[in-house]
Amino acid sequence: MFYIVKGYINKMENLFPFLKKGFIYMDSAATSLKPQSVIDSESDYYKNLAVNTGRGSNKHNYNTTQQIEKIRTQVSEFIGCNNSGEIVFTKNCTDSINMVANSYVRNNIPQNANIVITQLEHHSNYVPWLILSRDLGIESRIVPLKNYNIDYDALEKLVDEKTFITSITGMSNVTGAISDIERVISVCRKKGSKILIDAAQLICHKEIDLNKIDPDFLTFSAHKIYGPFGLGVLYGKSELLKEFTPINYGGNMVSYITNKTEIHYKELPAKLESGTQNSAAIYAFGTTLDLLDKIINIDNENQINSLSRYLIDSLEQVGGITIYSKPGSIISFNIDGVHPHDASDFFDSENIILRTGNLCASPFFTNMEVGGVIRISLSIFNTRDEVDKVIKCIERIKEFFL
Amino acid sequence: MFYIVKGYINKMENLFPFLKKGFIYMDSAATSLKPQSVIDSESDYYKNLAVNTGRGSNKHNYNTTQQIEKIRTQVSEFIGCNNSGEIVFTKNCTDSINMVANSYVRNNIPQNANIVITQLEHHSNYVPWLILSRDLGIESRIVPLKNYNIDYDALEKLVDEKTFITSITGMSNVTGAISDIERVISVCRKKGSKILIDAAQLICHKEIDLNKIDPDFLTFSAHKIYGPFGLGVLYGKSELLKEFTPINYGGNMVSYITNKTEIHYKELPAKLESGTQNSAAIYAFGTTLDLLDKIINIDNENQINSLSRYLIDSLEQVGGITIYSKPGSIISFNIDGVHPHDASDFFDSENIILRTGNLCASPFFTNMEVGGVIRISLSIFNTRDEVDKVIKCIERIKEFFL
Amino acid sequence: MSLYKETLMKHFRNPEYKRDIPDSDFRKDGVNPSCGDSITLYAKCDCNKVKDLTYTGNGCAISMASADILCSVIKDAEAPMELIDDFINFINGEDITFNDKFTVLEVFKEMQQYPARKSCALLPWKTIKALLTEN
Amino acid sequence: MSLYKETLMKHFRNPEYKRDIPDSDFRKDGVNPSCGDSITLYAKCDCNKVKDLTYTGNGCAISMASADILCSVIKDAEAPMELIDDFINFINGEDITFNDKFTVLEVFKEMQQYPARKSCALLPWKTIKALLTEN
Ligand SMILES: Cc1ncc(COP(=O)(O)O)c(C=O)c1O
Ligand SMILES: Cc1ncc(COP(=O)(O)O)c(C=O)c1O
Repeated sequence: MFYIVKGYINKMENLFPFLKKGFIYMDSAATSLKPQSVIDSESDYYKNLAVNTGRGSNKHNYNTTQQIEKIRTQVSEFIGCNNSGEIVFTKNCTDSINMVANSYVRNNIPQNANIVITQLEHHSNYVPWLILSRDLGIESRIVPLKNYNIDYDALEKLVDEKTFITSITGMSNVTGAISDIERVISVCRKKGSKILIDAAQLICHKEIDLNKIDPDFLTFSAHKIYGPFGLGVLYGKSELLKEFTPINYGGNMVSYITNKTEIHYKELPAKLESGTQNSAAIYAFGTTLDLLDKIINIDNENQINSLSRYLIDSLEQVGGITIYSKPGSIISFNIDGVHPHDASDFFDSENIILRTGNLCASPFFTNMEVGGVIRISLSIFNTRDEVDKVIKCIERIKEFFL
Repeated sequence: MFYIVKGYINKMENLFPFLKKGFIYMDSAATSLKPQSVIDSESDYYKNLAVNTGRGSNKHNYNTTQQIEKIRTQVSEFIGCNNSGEIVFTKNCTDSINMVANSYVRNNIPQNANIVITQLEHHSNYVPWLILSRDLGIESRIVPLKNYNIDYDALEKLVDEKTFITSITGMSNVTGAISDIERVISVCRKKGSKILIDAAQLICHKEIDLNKIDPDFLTFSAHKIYGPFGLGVLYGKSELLKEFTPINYGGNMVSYITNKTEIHYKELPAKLESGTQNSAAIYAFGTTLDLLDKIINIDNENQINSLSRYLIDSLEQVGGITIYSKPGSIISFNIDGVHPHDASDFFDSENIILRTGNLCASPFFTNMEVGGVIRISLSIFNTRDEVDKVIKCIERIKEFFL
Repeated sequence: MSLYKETLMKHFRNPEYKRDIPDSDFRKDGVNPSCGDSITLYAKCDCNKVKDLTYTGNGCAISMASADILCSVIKDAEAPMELIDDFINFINGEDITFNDKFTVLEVFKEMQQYPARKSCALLPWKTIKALLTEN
Repeated sequence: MSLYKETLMKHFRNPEYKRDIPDSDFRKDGVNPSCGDSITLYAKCDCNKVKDLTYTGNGCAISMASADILCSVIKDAEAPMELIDDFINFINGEDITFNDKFTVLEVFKEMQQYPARKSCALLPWKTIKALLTEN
């Protein structure tokens, strides 16, 4: 597999060094492989910049902080937001969602309100809301599934004038289905519900332009879009971020304290970023965003989709397989009669890395015969040859078990 | 400056690549420089292991998770704790302290109790407790200073039978003073108060052996002890961790959910670690701990202390300088009549990186003439030659301003 | 796949003990936290010995076969708790040789190379251990 | 240090306006969030012009000199708000030339190379701006 930059053809292995290890990596939805330049960039931070940002009065520190703040702007531009003050750096997407739940909704939701989520959510966009509604004794409404996807008609009925927030995945990590965000947002706007888009999966597969779709909050992790671990993003409308009460207090977000007890906070977004920040990760994510412009771009989706169609066709030819996905980067399925974990060992023995189980999305499996799936998630480096190997392995599994 | 490993003499620059950039780095208390092998180790994770840990059923994922869990054991052994289940990985030391405040104290403290902190604390071990006591309407008691250090006699009076928790720094990031932990713990045990040690600074300068000192909680960040950004540690006694209610919910800490709403959590410590973990940082921190055994060890403290004595002697010779520290890795002072920020520009022009200001410890400055200090923090790579250059710079500053 | 031995697959495909005991003395549910697979054990006990043991549930070949084999061996055990502990240690990597009556358990030897699947093999054994400890 | 020009140091060492006005019309406190340094301005105003301005406070040479210079120029300004905005933009890097009466302000030109100290130079100016806007 090759990629082209400035007219030169390069091997994919040079872009993604893990590919040299001899695995077939089909688990990009869990975490994407990291490009060499992103890895190098994180090292460069430590070698050339080194300091912790946001605090010191010295020049090197100030300049480094400026560089990091430029990346905040880069992140905001990447999602079509024109105010970098609306970008909060967090630990991961889970942290971003919990921050909305605990710093905002918890303190602002009226007692007779309700919260709407869906049965398609990842635990990270599900459990925080269940806990919140239990703690406060308010109602949480779970939009059911229809053909393994969000039942939008049900959603339209469940979101009502009392709905404080609707929190919904932009793209399912189980089925890969991309949600009809426009429709959901328009329902929410009509009823006055705030709207959070969990873009953990979506961010890597669809251009997000906040000028066009206009949610109140949008969250994702760097590590699922060719960035480093240890960095999440929370986009929030500035008038809403102003209403946030921090949960974590300490360095970086406090400016100074007078008379031992009068606390003066920094401005947003620093006010929501407590303790020493992971500047090396932010720096590396800047390199990711550069790369996304140049090499890994939305055009690649076509390639992934065509490979996905090939995979689905092949699975259908094998037969006796239940497929939960439409063509796209994520294909989940079960080999009828074979437990996903048993299948897993066979993939292991062929050095195929994919995921089996409930995928941190167990509500999906409520009332289903099975409690898990086999998930293949494709990226730009995967090939037909690899898909053929997976199919062969599935045939072996069927032969063995059935 | 050299270091010796296996009989070979190496240049310090090869150990700490940032030293090649031509700065005099005297800000190790803010964040320590990262050794080459630690930087490489974080890259290696992405190149050779790549996956997110703790979830997948596949073999490579399982093996990688095992490696990460071994580092958890290594961390626990590093502080003399023999149960790795008592080590929770967090975002940073600030996050660790806030977790104790919000997941434990907030839900368990009786209404008529009080909390004891000191005026020597970093904002990170101060503001969370102020906020908590305000939210709950309970009393927070601030142990005053005496000669720029904790007034231990006052502390003995302030900790009483109603004190729920005493949270205290193990080593001041302003003065460098190492706290008399044994004394504080013995007072707390007598009165029945829980005790948290903020070891953010201490961890890098004194061996911590939980078999000898026995606090309830101990917190630190990897980045201040030659480790990467984006990783904090919380040690907590297992019977207390069991009482924690998580604040952040989502992936990694939830095992599965039945009937849409019955949430089954993973065991501790995973239950307190939500979302995709920063496995690359944990992996790199394992390399840090290896290195701490081999090269950077407690013996180096003697070298730092002797350099520190040299610095203090030199400052005293210059005259007109108020010094807040005793010999140790951190020396804070003011040039009488010169504002620390004005001094800062002169250090900048000599490429000396140090810190000026309130050092995120503004309670220290209450009722003082000055609102900040100049802080030099020394590490094993600093030299007498560098100290001489700093002193020359200080002489120039005095000449200019006075 | 060396893990899926013939004996093991036999117990999975043609289980002998996969049914409930309506008038059982004890019942116990077990769940595998890593995947949510669940099992229910039904036991008739007498003087610290397990007279009869069956199971129902839904899980992978390893856990189902392990349950079936557990049911087949436990009835003969003079000291069921010891046997259970031996098996748990065996799966966790200890070098244990089972006596003649229990050699079938050696079919799980390969498990030591598949640590990710240990919890599957152990599920029924941990569940019976919990059942016996509680009662 | 090219930042610390002679004029600037003169205003710092021998301030002309560092005192309060007991019967001032307006008073305003300002704080530099990056370091906690604080300043208090005392103003007498008349018909949108600042008749008299003084300050007290504790801060670095840059902020104190900036306050002293502010006090010295503001009294002559026909349109004080414009001058203030010009100065703020100047410090933030804009290419502004001040008219004859205000050339002293060019002593801060160097600030553009010391972005970390901008907030020091701006503190008194932001404080007077707040004072005028509020009143
Ligand atoms: C004494 C002390 N406590 C807590 C902290 C907070 O550490 P972090 O910013 O890594 O969370 C620091 C450092 O900033 C410190 O010096
Ligand atoms: C749809 C979805 N939401 C949220 C998350 C949580 O992301 P993270 O674990 O990086 O916080 C994930 C990935 O695990 C996901 O796929």
